[in-house]
Amino acid sequence: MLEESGSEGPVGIGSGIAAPDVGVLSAARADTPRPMMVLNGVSKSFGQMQALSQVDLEIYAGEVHVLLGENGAGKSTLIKTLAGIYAPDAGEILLDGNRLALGGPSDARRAGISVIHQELALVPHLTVEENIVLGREPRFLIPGSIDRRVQRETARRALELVGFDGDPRGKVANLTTARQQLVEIAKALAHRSRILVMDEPTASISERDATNLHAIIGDLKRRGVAIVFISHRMREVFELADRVTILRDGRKILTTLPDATTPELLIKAMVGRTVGSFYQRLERFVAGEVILETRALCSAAGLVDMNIVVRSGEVVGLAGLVGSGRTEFARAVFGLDRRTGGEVLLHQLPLPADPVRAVRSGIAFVPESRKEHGLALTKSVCDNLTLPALWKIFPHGFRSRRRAAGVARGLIERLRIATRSTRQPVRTLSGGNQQKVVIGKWLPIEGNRRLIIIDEPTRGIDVGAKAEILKLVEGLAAEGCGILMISSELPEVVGFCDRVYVLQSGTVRGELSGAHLTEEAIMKLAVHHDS
Amino acid sequence: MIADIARISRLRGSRSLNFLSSKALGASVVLIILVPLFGVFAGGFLSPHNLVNIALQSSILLLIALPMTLVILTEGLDLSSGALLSLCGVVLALLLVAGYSIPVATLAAMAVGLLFGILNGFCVANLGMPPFVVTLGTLGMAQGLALALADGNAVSGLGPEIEAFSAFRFFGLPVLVLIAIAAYGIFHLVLYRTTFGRYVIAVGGNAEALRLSGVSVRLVHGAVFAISGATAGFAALCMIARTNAGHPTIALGMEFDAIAAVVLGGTSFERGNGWLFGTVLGVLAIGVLRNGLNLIGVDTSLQLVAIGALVIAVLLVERLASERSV
Amino acid sequence: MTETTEMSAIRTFRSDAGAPLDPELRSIIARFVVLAVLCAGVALLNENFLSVANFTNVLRQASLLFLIAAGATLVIIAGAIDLSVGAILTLSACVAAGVMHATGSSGLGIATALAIGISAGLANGILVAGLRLPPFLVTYGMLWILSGGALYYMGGIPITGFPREFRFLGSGFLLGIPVPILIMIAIALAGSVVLHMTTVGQQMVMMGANRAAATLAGIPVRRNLICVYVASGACAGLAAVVALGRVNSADPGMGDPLLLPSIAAILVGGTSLFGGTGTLLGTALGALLLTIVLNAMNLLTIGSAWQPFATGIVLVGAMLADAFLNRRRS
Amino acid sequence: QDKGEIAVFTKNKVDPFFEEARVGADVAAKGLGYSTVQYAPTRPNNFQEQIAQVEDAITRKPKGMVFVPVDTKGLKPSVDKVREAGIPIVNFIDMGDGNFNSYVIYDDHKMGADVTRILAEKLGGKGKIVIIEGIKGSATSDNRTAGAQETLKSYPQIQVVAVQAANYQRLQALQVMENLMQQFPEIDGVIAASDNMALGAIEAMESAGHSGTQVVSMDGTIDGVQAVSAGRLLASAEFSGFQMGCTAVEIIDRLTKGEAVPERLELKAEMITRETADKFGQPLERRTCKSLKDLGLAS
Ligand SMILES: Nc1ncnc2c1ncn2[C@@H]1O[C@H](COP(=O)(O)OP(=O)(O)OP(=O)(O)O)[C@@H](O)[C@H]1O
Ligand SMILES: Nc1ncnc2c1ncn2[C@@H]1O[C@H](COP(=O)(O)OP(=O)(O)OP(=O)(O)O)[C@@H](O)[C@H]1O
Ligand SMILES: O[C@@H]1[C@@H](O)[C@H](O)OC[C@H]1O
Ligand SMILES: [Mg+2]
Ligand SMILES: [Mg+2]
Repeated sequence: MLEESGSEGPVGIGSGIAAPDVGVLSAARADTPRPMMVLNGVSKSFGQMQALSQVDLEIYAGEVHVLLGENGAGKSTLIKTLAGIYAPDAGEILLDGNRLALGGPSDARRAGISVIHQELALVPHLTVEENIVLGREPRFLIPGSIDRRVQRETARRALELVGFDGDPRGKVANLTTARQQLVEIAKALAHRSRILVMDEPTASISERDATNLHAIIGDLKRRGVAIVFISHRMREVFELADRVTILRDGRKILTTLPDATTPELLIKAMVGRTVGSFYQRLERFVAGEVILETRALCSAAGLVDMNIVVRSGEVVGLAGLVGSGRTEFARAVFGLDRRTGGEVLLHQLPLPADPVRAVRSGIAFVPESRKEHGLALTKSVCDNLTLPALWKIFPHGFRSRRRAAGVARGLIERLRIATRSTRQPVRTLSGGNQQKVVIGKWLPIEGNRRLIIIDEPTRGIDVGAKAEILKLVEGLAAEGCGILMISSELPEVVGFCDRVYVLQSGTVRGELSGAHLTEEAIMKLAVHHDS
Repeated sequence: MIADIARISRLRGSRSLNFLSSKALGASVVLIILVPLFGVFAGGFLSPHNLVNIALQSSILLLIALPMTLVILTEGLDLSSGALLSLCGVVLALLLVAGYSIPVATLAAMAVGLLFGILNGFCVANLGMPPFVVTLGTLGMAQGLALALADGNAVSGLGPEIEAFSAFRFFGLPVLVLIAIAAYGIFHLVLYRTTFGRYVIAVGGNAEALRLSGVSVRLVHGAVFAISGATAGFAALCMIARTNAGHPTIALGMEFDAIAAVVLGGTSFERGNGWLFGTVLGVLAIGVLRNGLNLIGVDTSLQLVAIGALVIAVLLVERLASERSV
Repeated sequence: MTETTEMSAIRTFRSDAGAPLDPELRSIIARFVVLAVLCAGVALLNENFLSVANFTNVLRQASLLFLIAAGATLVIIAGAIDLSVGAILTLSACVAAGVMHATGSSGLGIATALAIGISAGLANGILVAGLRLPPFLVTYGMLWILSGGALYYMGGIPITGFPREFRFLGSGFLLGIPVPILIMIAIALAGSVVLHMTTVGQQMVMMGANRAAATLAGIPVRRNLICVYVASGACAGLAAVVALGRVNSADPGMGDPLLLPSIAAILVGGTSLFGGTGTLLGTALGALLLTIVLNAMNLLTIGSAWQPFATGIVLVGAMLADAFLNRRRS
Repeated sequence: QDKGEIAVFTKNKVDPFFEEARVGADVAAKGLGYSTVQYAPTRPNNFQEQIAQVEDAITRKPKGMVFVPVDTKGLKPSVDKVREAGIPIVNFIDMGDGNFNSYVIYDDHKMGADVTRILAEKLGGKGKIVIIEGIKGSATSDNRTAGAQETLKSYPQIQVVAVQAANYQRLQALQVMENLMQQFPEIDGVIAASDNMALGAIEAMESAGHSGTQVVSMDGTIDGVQAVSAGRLLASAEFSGFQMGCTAVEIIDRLTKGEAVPERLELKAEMITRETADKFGQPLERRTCKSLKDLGLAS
């Protein structure tokens, strides 16, 4: 299935890369004699999942230290350990040579560590100002009361740094995602931190905002702040990084200087094998008859005049920035959001806005958020795997546990879902296996001209699972299904889709295929030029 | 629990905007419609005497509804507050009869309320039990204790101080109304001017964000229940001032009126979205409705129907106003 | 690393033999144990407790509580709540009594009670599922409306004295067993079959566990929600028939005191207010537990003032025990 | 002729007893040329609501108020307000504190004593009995029970095996009785503080096929009287809400005319036994008010 690049373990790969390991301080940083922070053999596990094992890391004042790694490599876990959110199982953290005991996030803050987490950590019904000082409210006379003048001043200064142009006294709930991200950054900057950790801060903001952020980072660097930065954007990594550390499967593979390596080498170290045609489809199929067609579809959630066609055997991508309306399109087709205009045709017939009808007519919908929309976490693998197909498996309405378990067992074997029994609660599965359940539950509904909508199929899952899932999707296309794939990972979109619609502000900005289908072309269509 | 029911009834992720949720729509609509209506049809409704009446009748409910607002903001629910008020009233009355002074007896009553509140808070915050279940259980316990302590009887013969206290007026406003106004002021300050209040809003809105900011979410959860209990203890003083006796069942069911008032006032069971002054409007809406129907002389059975219909009608209006997706 | 753990996990997956007990089964067993301990304790204190007559008695009292709670259990499992069951019982009983008084027909009386229960449930269902209003407040509002309706209908005077064959359902015996107990068994069986052996039951459980996921899986969530509310109303209507037959009188205050105990029975029975887990057998055990506590208090002539206290303790105790059990397991 | 309005306050709308009282007040008011407005709390026996209703009713400026307090104690502040507003107020059924213009009552203590005596005699002065109380703390229940217990002192061979409250509710009385029968297989007599509860207890015994237990109670409701005629209930005592309603209204009428009224009017409770039962328990619509003169209480 996956071509292994010859080397076996992580160590082998690390040594197979022709880049100097500068994990131990080298002459490259002679001006900063002592690391500000040192991690020694930090390990952390969640149940049987070893998220970090024996990680050593050094962070210097005034450097941008980029952490790279595939999804699930342990980057977020590492910084949550730094932030005092997780207590490491083993190892120690030293700050200025002194052992740091982090009892909780507030200890980390007191030590001068600020973190921008991967998930937005803002409170929707508090104002921008209030969010910025959350947890560190300036005291007014007596403990517990808030000095709102100082609060305003603090917020103003922080917002200025990030170039926020909105109303600092408006509720955060009323801001766009990009602006919320700026607030999040301002929140971390508001307090004079010595170490600023940013977990994928640029994942969901426009190029312009990202450039802005890079300028801010440069500024902080000059003032001696150490910055730990996580990103999947290679170009950004090379622009920003003073040093790069690669994590894989919870282990530190190496630390290197950007000048001493190339993106290809970094990716190889991250993934543990030559990537080659990783995202590439094995075969392309001839597109058959039209399965789905929307005509000027508008929805209450903000879609305007969406025209999209999906044919049998075709993988059609929907690309766009966060908030561009990709998920909303899927929801409108499936009948979850109220349609306010236009029509949806499935096999040339109008499809009413009703999820029950949608499923019975052969549409499968794999939502982007597994935990919220995809799985009943407390219920078993079997219960989840048989849910959408209950009516198919038990046409007479009577359920037999044996039969259900049989179907589930078949799917578990077919998809290689790692579970101990069909009765294990899905809550206890790993993310990739959970994702397999979310997709696998649609398989018992057979029929070869189905429409399969997959929203962010590979978000947050590990390499092996990712490949398996994409292979599964490809198999469905081979059977003649029409696939509508929403993905934020551009390489995946470019490598995997036959045709891509690019959305912006709830409408289609362009359609790309063949040689025109490149990451650059997508980005060009996706970004707002006015904002 | 409600929060969870509310949670599952909304499909959209937390990202979706709530731009149409106008503040306290329900209570405002009720007041805007009812006040003129009663003004015309219920003789004496707008007389100063009757307005003071409404304020007086609403004062104790407000004392229960204010902390209930905090509890609901944190996606909780306190079903025990009515029974707690009754229990604290019995305790207070027994102490007064035994010759203790009003302040001492009140503090003792508040301590009892606080104790129960801490029990509620501990079970919810530390053991992760659903608030509905916990407070339903403590409701039973408090009510049983009240009945047992009072031996089913009202505790009376509280002495002249309490009468003097309840007769106190300032600019024509009865002492209970003054207390209610002061209580609103305090809760307003706590909710909007202190870190604690801010954390209350944050817990409901995004508990994870608060946790990441280094604040103990458990403590906030526990504290709102503790406040609710202690306030019920204090409300017992007002109740005693009004009834001149400690009744073991006097406030039974009042928690439901309080919940209704909070929700009418625009605080929703989701995401820390609330407005404290809306609770005042909600309490007034209920007070005005009951008062007006009494003035008109509407039969009890129809009053019941009217209140139920009002709750459902307000929900409908709000649903229509916030309709975004099917 | 991930790869290897998955492989080994797959290797261990062969069959479900040795898999952990169903959490629901575990909770039922736990409740049986508690019940046994409680019974043994009371029996030590009072020799009359373990008599067949007293047990019949307890079961008969528990059956009324169970009937009110049975449908509401389904509602909670499906992820909503029904606070109106007591009021539905009241209105059904009152109107049915009125109809029987006017016509003398038991059949019409039963039909009326069930019809009112079903219509009230339908109204709840439409408001909650159709219009997507919050269940807690909707059913609370309905509680007021229905009890107001009952008061209005009765005009302050109870209706007493029903036909013999009607009363059979509440106070009769069949094969030496009180009829309400048989009705309880029948409903518990029928409900359990629906819940555990049909696809609709499975859908209800799953929509309770995650309503969004169920909707996205094409489960007719709204239809099912309406169904559970109708079931809840119907059960309350049936409970009204039994209650009428037992006390031989209808008054507009009869359902009120039953609401909180019935919810307590559901919760003590191990049904989670978060939805997605629960059983009717659990509710029956919960009703039995609460009834036994009150029965024991009567037998030991402990003052009735302590009854709410005992109910509260049982409720919080059951939840605490569950919390600790779950904590230990994870 | 319309002489104005009289406000009538009762404890709830679920207990038939208060319906009698309301109808009595209505009938008397109509006869005297008044209209009535009825108040009962939406939550049965909710004192707080009743206080609010009194306050609200003052705004309507009625000619008078007749009043069954939910709770006998702690009414003083409310009654003071009524008096301040110059509205005459008469208490009936349950004694209450406060400066009411007048009270219309039966002697609950004596009723309890009298029915108990009938029971004790019937049992031949010995046996095991249980007492079922109403709402603990209500004057009616407490005084009736006290009367019963006092009388029993003179029957040393009668043993009270249990005293349990059933809150004047039929279903509760039924379940209490079911449980007590388990504990005490031989119960010779039951004293219930109201007919409603007595009927619940009888229902329990009849369904258990248990016969031979004698039951006495108080109120003389329509059901109760029927049960006495049928021999299911040994005796009851007349505690006529209807007549108290009538009398209370008549007193208001006198007060508005400025006539003097006695501060305390006690009606005489007659015993209802199988022999006398026909005189009692007429349907409400056929009842007529006895005036104070008819009762021999006024000139
Ligand atoms: N709270 C948790 N409980 C259990 N497992 C966890 C938890 N947090 C993380 N993990 C697991 O630990 C591993 C590392 O996760 P982490 O979030 O650190 O990855 P990451 O490198 O940040 O990935 P991404 O690029 O997707 O953000 C993953 O397999 C994840 O499933
Ligand atoms: N925080 C927000 N504030 C205002 N509008 C929002 C917000 N989030 C989403 N929207 C609106 O919802 C629509 C699309 O939202 P959504 O983010 O789900 O799209 P998407 O392309 O699926 O993004 P994602 O990459 O997260 O899947 C847009 O019209 C956008 O205006
Ligand atoms: O039965 C009556 C009871 O219901 C009422 O509360 O008080 C008087 C009693 O006689
Ligand atoms: Mg991460
Ligand atoms: Mg999306």
